Amino acid sequence: MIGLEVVFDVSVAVLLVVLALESLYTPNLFTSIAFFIAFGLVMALAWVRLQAPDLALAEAAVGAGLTGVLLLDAAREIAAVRGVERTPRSMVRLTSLLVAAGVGVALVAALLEVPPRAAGLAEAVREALPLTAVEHGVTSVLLDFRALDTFFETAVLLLAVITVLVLQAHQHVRIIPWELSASPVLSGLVGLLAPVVLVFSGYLLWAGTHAPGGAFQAGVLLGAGGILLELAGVHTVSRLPRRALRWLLSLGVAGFALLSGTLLLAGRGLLELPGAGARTIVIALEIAIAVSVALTVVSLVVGSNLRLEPPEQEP
Amino acid sequence: MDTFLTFALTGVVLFSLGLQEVLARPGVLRMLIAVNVMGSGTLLFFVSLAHRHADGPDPVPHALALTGIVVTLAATAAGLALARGLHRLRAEGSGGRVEGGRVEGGRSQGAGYERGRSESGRDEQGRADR
Amino acid sequence: MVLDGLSLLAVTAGVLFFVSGTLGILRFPDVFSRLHALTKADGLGLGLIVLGLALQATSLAVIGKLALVWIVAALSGSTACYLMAHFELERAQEPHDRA
Amino acid sequence: MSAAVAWLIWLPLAAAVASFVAGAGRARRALGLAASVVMLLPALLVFEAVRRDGPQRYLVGWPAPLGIELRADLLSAALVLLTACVGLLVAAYASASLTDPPSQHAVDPPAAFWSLWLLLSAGLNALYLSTDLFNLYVALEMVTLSAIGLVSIPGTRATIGAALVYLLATLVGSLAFLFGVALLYGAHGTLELYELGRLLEGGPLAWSAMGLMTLGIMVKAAFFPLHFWLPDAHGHALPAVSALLSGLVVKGGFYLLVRVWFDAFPNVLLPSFGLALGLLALVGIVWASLHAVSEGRLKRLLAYSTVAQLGLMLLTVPLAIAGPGGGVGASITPGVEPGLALALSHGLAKAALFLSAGAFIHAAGSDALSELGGVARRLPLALLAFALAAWTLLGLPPSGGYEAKALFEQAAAVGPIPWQLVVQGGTLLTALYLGVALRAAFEPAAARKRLRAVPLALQIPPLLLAALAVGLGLLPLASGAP
Repeated sequence: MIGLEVVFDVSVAVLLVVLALESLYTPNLFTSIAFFIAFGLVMALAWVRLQAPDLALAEAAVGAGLTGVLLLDAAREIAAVRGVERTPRSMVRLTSLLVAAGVGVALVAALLEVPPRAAGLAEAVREALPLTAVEHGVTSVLLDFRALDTFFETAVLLLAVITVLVLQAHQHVRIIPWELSASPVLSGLVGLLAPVVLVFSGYLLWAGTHAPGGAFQAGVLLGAGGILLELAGVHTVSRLPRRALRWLLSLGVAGFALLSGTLLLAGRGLLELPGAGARTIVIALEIAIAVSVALTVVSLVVGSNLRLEPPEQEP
Repeated sequence: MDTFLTFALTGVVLFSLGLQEVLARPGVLRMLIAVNVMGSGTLLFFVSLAHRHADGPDPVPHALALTGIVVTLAATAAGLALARGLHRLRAEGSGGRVEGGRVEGGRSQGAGYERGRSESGRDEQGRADR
Repeated sequence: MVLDGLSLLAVTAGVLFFVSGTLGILRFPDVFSRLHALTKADGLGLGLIVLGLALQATSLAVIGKLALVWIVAALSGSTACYLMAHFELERAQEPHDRA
Repeated sequence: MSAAVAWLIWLPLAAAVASFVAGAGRARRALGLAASVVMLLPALLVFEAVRRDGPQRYLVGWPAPLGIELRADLLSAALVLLTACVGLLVAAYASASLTDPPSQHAVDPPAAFWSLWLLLSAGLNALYLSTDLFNLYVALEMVTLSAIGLVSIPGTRATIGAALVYLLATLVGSLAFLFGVALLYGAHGTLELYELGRLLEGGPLAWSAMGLMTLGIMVKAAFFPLHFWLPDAHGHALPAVSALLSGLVVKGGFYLLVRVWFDAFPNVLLPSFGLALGLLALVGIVWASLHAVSEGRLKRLLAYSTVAQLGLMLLTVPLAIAGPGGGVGASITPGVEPGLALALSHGLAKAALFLSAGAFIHAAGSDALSELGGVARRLPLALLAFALAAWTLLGLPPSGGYEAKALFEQAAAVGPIPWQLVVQGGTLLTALYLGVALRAAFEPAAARKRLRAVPLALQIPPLLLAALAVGLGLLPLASGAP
């Protein structure tokens, strides 16, 4: 029955390429975004085929969901007015085709040289796993072996939010006015879903230590719940006082800074987790990251300076 | 044609497709879509490398791809905010009053934020604040 | 063996409903009928597939999770359908201001 | 001693969070300034440690293949010190020039400067110290996104447009870099730079990985011909931001190219690659210098000058390839000294030029060269800074630039191609466009033109930077081989 798996893989691969082609080459922008969202979902399927459930969770929530929402909202504001699509001149399209084809051929040649049977760092991780605080390979790599990557990643998220908030302060980015009147059906659904989202993201966070899941997936899910609430007119994030919002947004980086600061003072490496209590540290760190990711997600999509009350003076 | 080769090739194809569309310089939104397709292709290639061993995949590329997804999201979100900002400025520049956004005085025309700039509003505020 | 046959049957039926939903989108003239076709067919299709998988499930927890997947999908699907229909109804009445 | 390496990364990140969260604008400014001052200490400690007893290694957590290691050799320690020095003085200038309007938004644009600057310096330090390729990719993203945030602070149509072009270009660049990293991981199962250097041999995989990574770095460092986004980004941003971008961010790209070419692909490097890069640099120098001469606005002139000076810096690559190879453990990649000397002197000088340009624009109210008349008499200190910095870029005797030129002479004498002629030509062109700028400043002020007074606090930092640039020549960097 091996043939069936290959058939499934090849069909997912072909579907991915077809959706990418559709998304890149349809004239209408909204159709292009719709195909991009479908592409994101099939991408999640590809991650499942590659036995990477963590990535499938993240891809479905981030790749298809969040990026799709951001694109649709930007397209609604930009394309609606301009409408006409600037079709690139044929000369430019030809040269770009040649360059891309050249790169593609070079990469295929390189791919043929990649050894088909190699374990990479799989054994090294498996041997060192018992020494870490978590049992799940991906989470141990993210928060123990390569914790510096994740530290920088939370800083990158903070940077994105700062840039977006600076633009919102200029009133350049009109916050989505959500003409949607909070219809009873929507608030009914949100009323039902909010607790489920909360419990499920808590579960995802906890499961991260021994099964697929973890801080980022839980954070994005929590963020999606936050967006749903904002949509239904329950303004949670946009009503936060500015100082509290800034605290929560930078919680991920602050958590890492606090942890690594104490480790350095204790004479250990920058992110060399201590043997005892490492598990609680990792869980605390994951909660901090999840909260900051959730707030970042909501701020990126809904925007946080929907000042309903007059701007209060900072102390 | 095992799983590794199938998805590695798809990664290469997606990367080249995205690169081709970016170099063709369509509108900003399409370029961001193309960049996301490129990113997905790159990460797909990276993770397919983890699947070349009989007993279980190598978790390192999975963790790196997760970081890659989050970094691509951050960059795309910043890009989209900039694109919307540029669009509104163009709309404002061409005289179209912007409904909804609070446009006070010369503020959104680009306050240089430098103390004592020529805009009158800026000077008092700066001096009052010292 | 009987279980495998049953779940195979359920899953194929589910897939058939999905296909009919997609056909509905392609063939039907306006937004409302498309929404109708899509939500009904996909909701039921997913239910059948979940049923088929539940038969193969080893533990009760898996069945519980599958049921949760189905309920949430059906709920959000129908809400989205309602919102789109509601928005379309409003938009259809007032003249088109934007392209 | 090597713990100082860790403080170099921890300090800016912790300070960035503190200044982001701080309430009042003044508190943010104070935190930003304090952090920039304190950053000097670990930078000096690391530089001293490297100069005294060779490269420093530091384990962040787990050892190499699994974990991430930091390594500071002379090249990275010198550039980290440059980042700290230029950063401190630019921070001093920014705290004097940026206003603190009462906070009305989640993030008020001028207050964002501080957390963005600190995150930029954290990214740069990580870029200079990390030996893990994927970690370098994330550090590159940190540097790029903070630079884009800094450019878009004023919120004018020009800055946001420039930031958008900057983002799109560098996004493609970082994905190309990431694909190269993926190829290398696929081939050898490790991401550690020096380990890969030992394992990698020539072949389609190594060449395409090197090609992709080089393309990515060239876009991010604005090497000719992929520099199209730089003139707008550096030309329209706030003077303090342009000083940071031209002085520091551009050096990160140069450093990464040198590190990847000489430490990750030593056995893959062919002299023809160096020749190709040298020719590109040559065309770039001429092209950018001509643009600079014909440029009507001061900051864009300086931005094009950055592209030209980058071309000069790149000339060290063909020289190093042709030059005598050194042992792997050498405290600095052999043959790179000329490029490093030029990078340091250009970093200090260009930051001084942009800050003094900021003082000029502050007085004249506009960036156009035609409007700068009479500035020379009103702002003697700023003009002195501008002149001293120009003195360094021209490589006249006592300055750091002179040291760099001397090193280029020594290296080129050995190699087959007379690259030092290109260096001299480049310097001549530099004289041309800096002359254009100076002449505009010495023009008699137009009758009705009223120049605004410029506080001393805006003139001191550029003067100090220019003095440092000239003082660099006195250090034994050139003469004694480290």
